[in-house]
Order: sequence, then structure tokens, then C-alpha cells
Amino acid sequence: MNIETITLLTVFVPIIGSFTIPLASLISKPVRSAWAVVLGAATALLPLFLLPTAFAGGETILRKEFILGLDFILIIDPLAIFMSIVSSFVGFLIIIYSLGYIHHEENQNEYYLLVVLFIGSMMGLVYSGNLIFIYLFWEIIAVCCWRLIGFYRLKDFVRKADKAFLVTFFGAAVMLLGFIQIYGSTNSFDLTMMRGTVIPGTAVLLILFGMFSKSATVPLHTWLPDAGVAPTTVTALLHAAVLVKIGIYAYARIFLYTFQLPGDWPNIIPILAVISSLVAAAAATVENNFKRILAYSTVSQIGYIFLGFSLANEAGISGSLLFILMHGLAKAGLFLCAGIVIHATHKQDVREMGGLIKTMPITAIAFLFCAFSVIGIPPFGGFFSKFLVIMGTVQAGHVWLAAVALFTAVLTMFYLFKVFSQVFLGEAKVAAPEKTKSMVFVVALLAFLSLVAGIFVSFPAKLAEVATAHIGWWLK
Amino acid sequence: MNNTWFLYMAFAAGLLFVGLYCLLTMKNVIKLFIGIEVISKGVSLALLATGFVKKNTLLAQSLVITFIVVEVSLVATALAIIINIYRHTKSLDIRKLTKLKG
Amino acid sequence: MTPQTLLWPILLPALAAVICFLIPRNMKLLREGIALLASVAVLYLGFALFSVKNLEFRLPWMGNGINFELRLYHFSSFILLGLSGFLFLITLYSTVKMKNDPRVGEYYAYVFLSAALANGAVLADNFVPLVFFWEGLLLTLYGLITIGGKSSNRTAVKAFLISGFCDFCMILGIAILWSITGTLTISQISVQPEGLAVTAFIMMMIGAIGKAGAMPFHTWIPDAAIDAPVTFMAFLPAAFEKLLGIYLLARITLDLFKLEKGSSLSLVLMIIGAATIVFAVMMALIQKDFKRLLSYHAVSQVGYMILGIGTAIPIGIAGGIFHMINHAMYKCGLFLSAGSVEHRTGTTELKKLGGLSKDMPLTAFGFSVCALAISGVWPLNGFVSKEMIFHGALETGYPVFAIAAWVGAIFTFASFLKAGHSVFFGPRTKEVPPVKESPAPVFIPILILAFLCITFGVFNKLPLVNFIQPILEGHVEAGENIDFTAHALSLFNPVAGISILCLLIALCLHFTGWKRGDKKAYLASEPVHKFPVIKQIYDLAEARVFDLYEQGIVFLRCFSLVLFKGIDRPIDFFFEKIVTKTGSAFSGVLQKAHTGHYANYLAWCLGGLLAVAALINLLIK
Amino acid sequence: MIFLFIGLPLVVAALLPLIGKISKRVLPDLLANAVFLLLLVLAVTAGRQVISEGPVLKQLNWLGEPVGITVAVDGFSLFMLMAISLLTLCVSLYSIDYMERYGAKANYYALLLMMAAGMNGLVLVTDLFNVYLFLEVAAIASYALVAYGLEHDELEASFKYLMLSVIASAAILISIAVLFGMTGSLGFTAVAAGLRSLDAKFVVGFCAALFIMGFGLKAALIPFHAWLPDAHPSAPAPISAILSGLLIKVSGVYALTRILFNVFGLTPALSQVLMYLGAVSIVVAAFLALGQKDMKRLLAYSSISQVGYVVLGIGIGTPLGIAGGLFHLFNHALAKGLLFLNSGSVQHATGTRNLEEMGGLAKRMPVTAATSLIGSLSIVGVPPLSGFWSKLIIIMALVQAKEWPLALVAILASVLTLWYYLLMQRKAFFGKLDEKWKNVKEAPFWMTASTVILALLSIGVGLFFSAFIKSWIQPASDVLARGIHLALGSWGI
Amino acid sequence: MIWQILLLSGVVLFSILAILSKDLIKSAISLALASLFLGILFFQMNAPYAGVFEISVVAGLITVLFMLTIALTKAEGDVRESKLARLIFPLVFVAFILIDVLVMKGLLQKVPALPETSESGAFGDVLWKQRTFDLIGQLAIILAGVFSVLALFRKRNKDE
Repeated sequence: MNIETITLLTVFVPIIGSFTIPLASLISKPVRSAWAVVLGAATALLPLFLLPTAFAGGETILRKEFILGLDFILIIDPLAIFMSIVSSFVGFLIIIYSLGYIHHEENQNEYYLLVVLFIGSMMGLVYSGNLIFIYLFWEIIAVCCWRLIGFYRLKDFVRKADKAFLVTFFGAAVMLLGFIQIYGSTNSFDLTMMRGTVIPGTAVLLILFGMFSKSATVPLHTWLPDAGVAPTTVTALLHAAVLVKIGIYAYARIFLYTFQLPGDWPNIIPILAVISSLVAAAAATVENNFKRILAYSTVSQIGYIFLGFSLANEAGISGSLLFILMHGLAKAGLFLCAGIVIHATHKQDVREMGGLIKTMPITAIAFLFCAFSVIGIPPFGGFFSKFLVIMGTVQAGHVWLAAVALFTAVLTMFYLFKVFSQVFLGEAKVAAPEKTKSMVFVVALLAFLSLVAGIFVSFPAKLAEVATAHIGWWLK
Repeated sequence: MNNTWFLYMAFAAGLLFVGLYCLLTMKNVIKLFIGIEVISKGVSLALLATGFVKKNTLLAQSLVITFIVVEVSLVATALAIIINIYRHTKSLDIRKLTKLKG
Repeated sequence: MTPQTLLWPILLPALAAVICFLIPRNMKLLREGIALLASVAVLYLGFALFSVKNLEFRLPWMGNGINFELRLYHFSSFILLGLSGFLFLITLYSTVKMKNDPRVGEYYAYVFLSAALANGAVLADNFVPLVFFWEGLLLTLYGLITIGGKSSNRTAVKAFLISGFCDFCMILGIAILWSITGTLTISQISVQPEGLAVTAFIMMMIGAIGKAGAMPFHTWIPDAAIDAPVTFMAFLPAAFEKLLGIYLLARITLDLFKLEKGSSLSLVLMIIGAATIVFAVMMALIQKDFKRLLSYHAVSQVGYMILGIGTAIPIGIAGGIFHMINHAMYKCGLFLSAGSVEHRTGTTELKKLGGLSKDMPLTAFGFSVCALAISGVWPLNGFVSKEMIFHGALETGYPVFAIAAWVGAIFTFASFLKAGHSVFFGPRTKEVPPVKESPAPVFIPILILAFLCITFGVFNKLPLVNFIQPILEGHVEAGENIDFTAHALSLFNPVAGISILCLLIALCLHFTGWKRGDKKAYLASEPVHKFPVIKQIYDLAEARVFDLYEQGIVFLRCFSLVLFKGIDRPIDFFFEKIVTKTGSAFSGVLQKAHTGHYANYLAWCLGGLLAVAALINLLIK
Repeated sequence: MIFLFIGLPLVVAALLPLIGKISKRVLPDLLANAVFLLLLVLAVTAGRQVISEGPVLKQLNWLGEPVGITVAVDGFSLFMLMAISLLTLCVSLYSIDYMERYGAKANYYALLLMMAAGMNGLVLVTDLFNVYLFLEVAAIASYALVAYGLEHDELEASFKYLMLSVIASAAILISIAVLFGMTGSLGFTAVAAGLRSLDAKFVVGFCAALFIMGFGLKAALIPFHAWLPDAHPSAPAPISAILSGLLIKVSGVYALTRILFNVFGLTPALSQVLMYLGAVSIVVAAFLALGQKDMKRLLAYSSISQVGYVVLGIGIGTPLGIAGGLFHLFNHALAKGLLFLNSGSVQHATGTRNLEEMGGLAKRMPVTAATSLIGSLSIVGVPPLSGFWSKLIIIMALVQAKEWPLALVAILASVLTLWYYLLMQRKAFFGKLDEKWKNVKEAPFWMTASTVILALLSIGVGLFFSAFIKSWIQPASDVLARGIHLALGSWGI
Repeated sequence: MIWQILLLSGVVLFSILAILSKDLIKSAISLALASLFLGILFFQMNAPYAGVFEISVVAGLITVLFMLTIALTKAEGDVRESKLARLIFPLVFVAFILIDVLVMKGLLQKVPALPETSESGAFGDVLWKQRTFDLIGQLAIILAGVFSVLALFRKRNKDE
């Protein structure tokens, strides 16, 4: 198989495959679940074959011409490969975890369909080299999310799903206007053709709006905590691995890889990112709902990633790339731990939990590991990414922003420990053992990977370095 | 020539006005429909007068005839609806026909 | 020796940590054996590397100038040796003390992991590995404190947060330094502390002194003294963290930045040092718990080191570094002897203890030596290093710092008189039944440390010439005297005189207090405690008003609440309420217009016609 | 062959009442569906060949002599014919099951066929007065069909619809009279030629205003829209689908565009007015839809809003804008037809149209729920469904034309659109199943089948938008582009 | 000219009567009379066929339909019309006529026109050769009307 075939398969196997899941369920439910796992595994495996290409640092472009410049273009470069490996892998783990988690729920067909479609669309988005196709996959993902958030069908849940969909759609629509403005001045949607173009400030504003809404950055973030009503698997998928990274990825693809930012934008975006990070961390400190805390924490960490990319220097970019990986692993781990806890205790409020380390030690340790990674404690992976981002910030001359970002890190430390103490330590208020093996396994694996990714950081760091060199081609 | 046209058109406009006035102020549905008929007269007058003035009477005439046929069809349908409405509401008041709103 | 050897001090303890963690719970002997073996091996490595002195190991790591660089030279080899020595002693001690702890496997794992990380931090010649190892210690810090039991988590979190804060400051400092110099390799950096570099210096300094436990980053240490196992106290706060913190501080002031004598930065350091000395020792004086008293001293003594290094005068710096190693020894010894007492009696409250010198003579001896050393009694090592610091402080031209140091010396001795008097001497108490001397693995480390205290004091040339002087070589201007052994033990100079006077004052204070307090030694500090004004300050301090951590937590909570209520909720309110309400308001008004009246609709149409006609008329040119 | 589009439905409609005497259900079903299927096949296959060499003008011969029946087929008309045949086919398939409970199927199909004949005729004629005539054919059939249920609501809606439509017709006729007076003829080409040789800016403006009012009322542009939210919900579901999906577009948008572009030639002033009307319709109707509790009324307001998009797109007057508008017209026909059919299925199953009373029907009616989701998202403009591409092209055209505020309006209104469609989805399908509807069943076969066809088409057109635009939209918009003196095919890359 | 003005005035007057009279029967009859005048006017304008149609169909058939409807809805179908509308009608009408007379002339003068081409031939030829489509349209319209009426007066059998 050549590179193009692999990439096309990566994108279309899950997308088309997802629609066969309901068909598979006609045979039997286990077959359906197994088929979903197979699809997830295929999606996770396929991009791994692209790794050699990624390390080589080249890019391959695949193009199918359509009218009006709406060509279907795939860019296969280190950035895309990096992102696709991270997303598909976490997605795959989440499918495995789902086997246990939604075992007793209704609408499983829809669930698996949407999850696999979600992952597939993510692959599509990651490789897309045309603004409109980025938007296209972006919206497919939004639809999947909307259904998944409202998965339990309760009235309020569905309302929150609608809120999430509306806010992200609003942002995306505004972003589309930005894309079209670019089209208006360049007559092209093709990212590969427009590299190095300086785009107008309004377009930047419009596009940023979309990215912020999708990546849940202040002030368009409140849908994300509300989206916590979804099944935990979904929130993990949404918050940790895939969804919120879309906006960031698009930032890298659009503003780093392709266009140049005009005027003061390179100085404004870091400030926005840091404010977002700080406000969300503060909110996480105040919140008491387990999943909402983690969701706010996600918003906060996303701020870091934005910060890194917006600095437009090597340390920042490769820091953010690593951050995507590390945060994906660790935050997915945290959410899935929360999932195990909530699944077992049927409670969401951390004040009502306690002492669970006795009955679910693996979950507790995994939670702690992932928390360390999110905080940025070596040797966990999160340390390197956060460190690089801070380095980049200072290098770009924003010492104050770096200080605020570090203050945010202190807040992160504070609330994560608060949660850990409240949930796992202290008096046991509810006894709830770890039940499902597949869930615990996934959580432990994620925690372990967070650690391994830190200890053997040089491998992902190399990839991030290649990717940075590739997208930051304008950095001498 | 223009004077003739002016004459006819002015009267056609007058008819249209009368019809519209009826539609705007009257309450009885049949009366309303009579208003519509008045408007139709204005329209057919305008059509024919234009043809007449432009020495195109034959064509205009055929248009007017077709228009009259349309009118008949329309009247038949409308009156059928009115009768049905009357059967339902036992009233011909247009103000009672405000169930659909918002 | 190949450069790869430098990986051994890191990998070996790490491996030992993993093995200790994995050994099943009931195979105690095996675990202890392996632990001892490993610590001996590390100690051997320490000696071996100390004899090598110069070795570099470089490996590309993450790009961007971030390489895995280790460098062994005289300073780091000296610290490395110290670290491995303490590791061995603590391990030996732990074989008895931690025998019955349910989480002993974890304990050894954390200890060896700490050793690995500390070794790494000392050897690192690149900021990234440095921070990696340095901040990694937070993990073991957290883990070790939680071993202490139920209530320890709060303290563990506190320790974690404070240290984490300091480490983040250091990261910021490093980042600034990087942006100034463009390199991360420590040995290549040397900048003048001007402009942004001042910020970098202060940030890195916070990292270093935070690790060492200076004020105001010390408050977790007294708490940990209560909650955490005593071996932990001897291991991390007393020995490892002091060594690391002061090592880094010395590196910062000597290598990375050219700290000028009398510069404002030097002044800052000295103020921090002096404040730490005085306030911590005042707190130590009134403590009623043996371990807690020791822990405050652990803080107070850091002040001396910082003061010494902050003088930016060779003798002061040398004194600071010497004090660091001395302090590690006697404070470790003190904690271990406290542990020994606790091991046998089950308590460390001064009130309950008394007259143990008969039952536990070896422990009492060890304690006494260490206590005298810490108090700076001639001819023990504490005396030597403190004298050097006094000299240094005086030479800066700010005698106030020397005075502060002397005040510290007074109360140090007074509090140790109180502690020793109430625990080992004086009458027996009823609470504690007769006890035996602790087993050999417990008292041997104490005795070794006591012995070292004496050795380093009497034969102070040995450490000063072999360890300290090489560090300063190349950092002082040519021709300046770096032979500090000259008046090391000399009693006949004004400085030494004042020091001895201080000790006498302390003795007087103790006896006055002892007499006043019904001849109960643990009440000996009460006169000072009850002194007007000072009493109020003490009360406030006991209520943790001066604990920046507590205030910081309150601040964090309030700050978060303000941001949450001030930014997050209003945004949500906007989406949830304002947008929806506006939407339905618009919708409602428009719906109201659709009354269902035919005339109404017709009027719209006609109006629309007129509007369209007018608009077209207007737009036609 | 082209005459079949008018003749066949007319003849079959005339015969149906007689056939209805023989067979009440089966034959009318069969016959009507066969007619629509045949027309669809004709439009898609043969029709393409007919115009392969450009527009065709055909005059009918009677006994070897040409008579005054002339039809013209060009890309635009053929596109409309295809759309009409497609949707009427789906609707008549749907009616097989749905109209059972209304009775008098033969009569129903006759009216449906008349409406189709009227629309086909309207699309094919070459003469202003014939436009009016066929408009009325379709309209009269639609009055009866709206009132087909014969309940109070239906009658009231139908009556208002009729009374307002008549005003529209009057406006159209007066405008025709003026044009007739100026040029002495009624044929599109003749009138266009005549106008070009005269300096008649203001009169053309006046006539255009009358046409805009007249056809705008048919197309339900705000402020001429008031009849639509009454009439469309009241009609039986398949008829609502046709009215919203086709009639307002054929008798409103098509006629207006045909005349403004190919007779008058679009001037900047007209273009502006159309854009403003479109934009106002989009926004106002979207807000109105937001407050609706009645599922079909919501859909009806949404139709107004979407027709606003179509008019906005066409009104830009650039080839790209026209293409976008026409594409949206088609997509909206598919999706709105689909949604009205869905609402019919829901009403069929639960007996209510009130959204507040529904809830969680997806559980019991999965196909209906899924297809309605696709329809909603397509209208909202969520990729990759067809509605997205058309909205995208419209907005691209707006941006290219430097109409920034309108582009913003178009974008933001699609958020509003999403909002009310989410409300509809949430209240009707997505959510916990209401106890009341425990025993609800999925709609019968033909109803489900036709919705599935429409949903698949929405997806298919979205996926193969490029091919579809090239083969159907581009010829159609070229026809209109000629009306604004732009070179053929200049809009595409 | 005078004749024409008189006829036109008659049409308008009877139209006004039709909308203002209180009794629906009178309204219908006034409408028929207006149609009659219009038909005569059509004769005057050389459009005899249109005149015949106007008189027979509009004045005749439609009036009959109106009468029928009025009869069918007689029972209590009286609707109080607003008096105000009736009272101010003359005022408004006069105002409109004034504007009409003033504006219409200006408007019509702005209408340019192509030179007239005098047409020749019989009416039948015109209808057959040029407006054949209208015939089909008429057919369709009548069919549509018939079907509509059938649909509206069908027996509603709910069980079906």
C-alpha cells in the first residue's frame, strides 16, 4: 500500500464503516460491538503505517478536483499524521472502554455509529487540505457530538446538547464566513496553494471565533462543562482526545502552516489563550461536579495549547503538539476514571464521594497519574509539553503571560488535588468496587502511557520536532 | 391617444381602489369577494383598454376572455370555500376567521 | 570511566525503586536486603565518581537545544557523595523503623526514586533534565508524606503545592534565562544580573530556596514533622532537599549569575536568610513536640546557608556550603534520634518524655553531639561553618545580618537545651515506661553522623580543602584568599567571642525558664513565649496567620470565585438567558403581529408593494 | 415530447374522476404515480438530450399547420421540470398511504395532477400571459387541496390564501397590461426586445415592483408572506410538501426570476431590492419559526426563510449567486418536502402536530426521525448534506459581490435556523419517549419509502454536489446569467 | 367619448354601490349591473367577444353563483359592517380620484411605447393562431375549478 491508499483508508474506513454498524447489529449485538472495535482498531492502526513518512518530514498531497475550488485535498504531512495517530488511538481506547460502560444502555447502535463516524470525521479533518472540507468534517463532528451529548435523552440533557451544537455551529458558521473572505481575496480554498499569504484581520477574527467555539475557549466555552451530561466515554472523546483539539489543530493548520497573521494578532491571541486558561482553571476550582471540574480543566489546558501555537516559535509549537498528545492521554484517563467512579457510585458531586481508594485502588492511582500529567509533573508526559509552552512564551517575550500561565498551573494543581482528596481519600461514604475489567484496563493503560510518554519523551518529541519544522517552515 | 388611455386607466385605478377599500374594511366574506370581483373588473378594463389604445384589440380581447374564464373558476372555488366555511362557523364574518395566527 | 557511568547513579536507584515496589509484601527480608545492597552500591558509586571528578555525558533529547546532558565536576561529585551517604544511612535506619509499615514497599520505592531524581538533578547540566529531576521530587515528596497515615494527605498536598509553586517559579526563571542566553546548557551560561535577568535570578532563587525550605516556603515542614514518618523528615527536608536547594542556590549565584558583593540581589538573599533564621528559630523555641521543634530548626538553619551564600563573599559562600553539609549531617542525626526515641517510646511530645539518657545512652549521645553541633559549640562542625558565615556577614558591611545570625544562635541553643533537657535528661515521666536502647541499625546511623559532626569540626581542613575550596576556585578574583581554614577553630577573635557569649546567654535563658516553669524543662521557653507583644505574635503564628500557604489557599479560592462569578457565569448567563430571551422576545413580537386578520395581511402586501416601488424608484439611477 | 409535461397530467387528470368510478384506490394510485415517474424519467433522460445543443423552442402543429402553442426548454426550465417531477413523484408515492383517510383519492390525484400540469406549464411557457394562466391553474388546484381536509382550519387558511393570491394575480396582470401597452406583444423575447429598444427605466421599475409583489406573494417573501404559515400547515402533508417544496418556488421564484432576468434584464436596482427582500425574509421568518409550537407551522415559516435564501442568492445577480440560489431552491425542495412528509407521518401516527405534546418519537419511529434529522440538517446547512453547498455558494457569491452585511445575515440566520430545527428535533424526536406514545408505530411502507428516497437524495446530492452542479445547475444559471449580459459559464472554475 | 365616460362612471358607481350596500343581494345585483356596463363598454371598444363574455359569464353566471351562495348562507349570515368605513368612503374616494387624475397622467406619459402595428385578421384567427395556449389554459382552469368544487363538496366519509 502506498501512502495515499493508507490515508484514504484511514479516512474512509471509519466513515463508511460507521454506517455498517447498525447493519452488523442485525446479526447480533456482540458482533456489532466487535465490529465497532475492529473499525476503531483499523483506524488506530492505519496511520501508524504513515509514521516513517512522518519522520522523513515530507508531505504528500492528494487531490480530487471539484468545481469552484471546492477540491477534495488531503495533505499528508507530519502534523496530520501526528494528530491522526493521537486521536485515533485514544478513540480506539474509548471504544474498548465503551464495551463496559454503555453495556446496559439503549440506542447502542446509534452510539457506536456516531463514535466511529466521529473518529472517521476527525481523520478526515486532520488530513483535509481544503478550508471547506475542514469545515465539512468539522460539522459532521458537531452533529455526532450533539447526538452523543444527548445520548441519555433526558430533557435537560438534550437541551444542553442543543446548546453545545448551537454554540459550536455558531462559531463554525462565523468561521466559514472567514474562510469565504479568504476565498474572496485569494479565489482559493486550497491551503497548499496559499501558503505564506497574509490574510485580512477580519478573517482572522472570524476564523478564530470558530476555533474558540470548538475548542471551548473563553468566552465560548460554557457549552463544554454543560456537555458533561453525555456518557463519560463521550465526554472523554469530546474533551480529551478529539473534539476540543479540532480548533487547535485548525489553528495550526490554518494560521501556522498556511497563512500569516497580520498586525497585532500574534500578540493578542496569546493573551486570549492565557485568559481562557486562567478563567477556566478558576471555574474548575469552584465547581463541585466531577465531570464539570474536568471539563473546565480541559478548557484551561486548551488555553495552554493555544498559547503554544500562537507564539509561533519552535518551542511553543512543538510544546503544543506534545501537549495535544499528553493532554489527550491524561485527560481521557481522568474522564474515564471519573466514568468508573460515577458508574459505580451513581453520583456526580465530589462532595458526596470519598475514600474510594480502598475499593478502587487502580482507578485512584490511575487518576493520580493522569492528574500529575495534567499538572505537569515529571516524569509524566504533561511536564514536557507544559514546560516547552512556557519556554516558548518567554522566548516570544511574554514573560507576564508565562507567569500567569504558571499561576494557572498552580491552580490546576490545587483543584486536581482537591478532587483527588475528596473522591479517593478521606472517609468512605459509598462503597463501590471496580467492576468492569475493560474499563479499568483502559484507564490503567492511559495512566501508564502518560508515564511512558514522559519517560520516553524523545520519540514523540522527535515527531513533534519534525512536524514543527514542517508547519513552521517560515521559521528560518 | 394618450388621453384615452389615461381615461381608461384612471377609471381602472378607481375600480381597483374601490375593490381594495372593500377588502380592507368590509367584514362579510361574500362582500369581500365582491370586492375581488370589482378588482377583476378593473384589471380586465385595464387589459382591454391597453389593447384598444394600442390598436391591438383582438389580442387584448382574447386575453380578457381567458381572464373571465379564470375568474369564473376562481369564483366557483371561492364560493365553494365560503359555503364550507359557513357550514363550519355558521357565520360569514371574516373576523371569526382568525383561528390561525402567530 | 565512560561517560555512560554517569547514568548509573540515576538508573541504579530507580531500578532499586522498581524492584522494591514489586517485591510482594511479605518478603520483608528480601526487600530490606535489596534496599541495603542498593544503597551500598550507590554509596560506592558516589565514592567512585567523587574520585573521578570530571565526566560529561550528552545525548540529544527533544530538540530545541534540549539535550540530556549530565556533567560531573567537583561540586556535583561532592553533593552526589553526600546524597549517597545519606541514602545509605536512611536505608539502614529504615530497615528497623519502617519494618512494620503497611506501605513499606512503596516507601522504599519512593526513597530510591528520590535518590535517583536527586542524583539526576545534581548531575544535570541542562535545565530541562534539571527541572525534570527536580520537579520529579514532588512525586516522592507527596508519596512519602502520605505514607504517614490518615491525616497526612493534607500536609502532603500542602508540601506539593508549595514546592510545586516554587518549581514553577524556577521554570519561569529558566525560561527567561533561556530567552536571554539562547542555551539551556547550564555550564555555558553566565550572565550579569541586569534587567530581565534579575527576574530570572529571583525566580530561580525562589525555586532553590523553596526546595531548601526557607521562609516563606517552609510551612509544610513543621506539619510534615507531625504527619509524615520521621525517616522522611530525616531524609528529604533535613538532608536531600537542603543539599539540592543550596547546591542550586550556589550554582545560581556562582555560575549562572555573577552575584556582586553588596548588590541588591545579594541583599535580598541576605534578608531572606536573616528573616528565616530569626523567625524560624523563634517558632522552634516554643514547640512542645520534639519532631516539630527539629523541623523548625531545619528551616532556621537554611537561613544561615542562604545568608552565607547571599553575602557573595568567598568566606560567606564557603560557610554557607559548609553549613549545608554540616546541617544535613546533624539535622539528619537529630531526626534519626528523635525517630529512635519515638521508636521505643511511641511519642515525641516533650511533655511526656524525660530522662531517657539512661535507657538509651547511645541515642542520647548522638543527639547531644548533633545538638551541640547545630548550636555551634566549639569544636564541632557547626561552630566552624557558623563562624565563617558570621565573618562573611560582617564583611558585607551590614552588621545587622550578623546580629540576626547571632540572635538565631542564641535561641537555637536555648531550644536545644530545652529539648535535650526534657527528653534525655531530667526526671523520668510516668507516661513512658522503661525502654531499651534501639537496635543497631537505628543507632549506628546516628553515631556515624555524630562522629562525622565531630570529625568535620575538629578536622575541618579536610572538608574545607577537599570539598569547599574547589567549588570556589575560579569564582573569586585572582589573589583573593580562599583558604578558610585559618581561623576555623580559633576562639580568640571578636566574632568567636560574641558567638560564645551568645551560647552563654542561651544557657542563662534556659535556666531562668526552667526555674520559672516549675523545673519542667519543656516549659523552659515559656518566659520568651509569654513576653508581651511577642506573645501576641506567637498566637497569630500558631493560628497560621503568617502561613503564606493558608493565606494563599484562601486567596486562590477567592480569586477563583471572583473569576467564576465575574467571568464564567456571566458568559454562561449570556448564552443561557440573554440569547434565548432575546430570541423569544423577537419571536413573540413578530408573532403578535400575525393576528390572523385578513385586512391586516392585505395591508402588509400593499405596504410592501409601495415600499418596493419606492425603493426601486430610489435605486434606479 | 415536451408537450407531454403539460398534456399528460392534464389528460390523466381529466380521466381520473371517471376511472375513480371503476376503482376507488388502486388505479388512481397507479396511474398518478406512473405519470409522475414517466415525467421524471423524461426530464432526466430525454430532456437532457433535447437541450444538449442549447435552448429549444417548439411550436405545436395541428393538422400540419402551426398553432399558437409554443413551449421553450432551456437549462433553467429543464432543471425546474426535473425538480417538479422528482418531488411530485415522491409526494404521490407518499399519498398512496397517507391519503387513505381523506377519501376521494381520484379527485385528489386529479387536483395533484392539475397542479403539476400548472407548474410544468408555467415552467415551459414563453409568454407573459401564459405565465399568469398556468399560475392560476396551479393556484386553483392548490386552493382546493389546502382545503382538502374541509375542517375549519383548512378552510380558513384556504380562503385567506385565495383572497391574497387574487391580489397578487391582479398586480401581475396590471403589470402585464402595462408591458403589453408598451411593446404590443406578450412573448418573452418580443417584450425583452421591445423594452431594450425603449428607454423605459422607470416604467420597468414600476412593473418590476408589481411583479415582485405579485410573484413575491406567491413565493411568500416577507411582507407578502402572511398566507403561507396558515395554508401550508393546514394542507394534507403531501400537499404541504408540494406547496412548500415546489409551488412557492415555481409560481413565485421561477416566474419572478424568469421575468426579471430574461425579460427585464436584472438591473442593479432590482438586484438590490431582491437581496433586501431575501434578507428580510430570512431573518424575520427565522425568528417567527423560533416561536412555533405547531410542527408544520414551524416548517412553513422555515420555508419563508429558505425562500429568502433563494431570492437572496438569485438577487445577487452574479452567475455564482444565481447558481447558489437555484441549487438552494432544489435542495430546499427536497429537504422541506421531506420534512413536511415527516410531519405527516408523525401526525398520522400520533394525531397531533403540537410539538409540546410529542417527545422521544425517535424510539418508535426511527426511520421518520432519521430522515427528518437529515432534512433538518440539510436545510440548516450542515455539511455534507446538500443544503450546505448551496448556502455556501450563496455566501461565497455575497462575499464576492462585497455584500458583507448580507453575508453576515445569511450566516447568522443559519444559526437561527439550526436553533429552531433543534427545538423541533428535541421536542418531537430527540428525548425521552412520552408514555402517551408507547404504542405508536412507524409510518406505513410507502410513506416511509418516499421519505427515505428524499433523504437519500439530500445526502447524495450533497456528496456529489460537484457533478450535480455541473450537469443541472450550471446550464440553468447560464440561462439567467445571459439575462444579465454575462458570458456563458464565467462563474465556474 | 362622452358615452365612454358615462359607461365608465356607471361601472364605477355600481361597483361602489356593490360594496357599500348593506344587503348582499343588492350588492350582487349592483355587481351584475357594473358588469353589464363594462360589457357594453367592451362593445364600444371593438371587442364584441369580450363584451359578450363579460355580460353572459360575469354578469350572468357569476351573479347566479353569488346569489346561490347568498341563498345557501342566508340563515343568520348578517355581518355588521363597520359604519365608519362606509361613512368615510366618499371622502377617501374623492381624495383618491384627485390623486389618481393628477398622478396617472404623469405616469402614463412616462410610458414610452413602440409604434403601433395595425393588426388585421379575424378574432378567431388570433385566438387560434396566436393564443392557442390560452385555450388549453382555459381548459385546464375549468378542469381545475371543477375538480376543486368537486373536492370541496365531496362527501367526507371519515371511515374511508
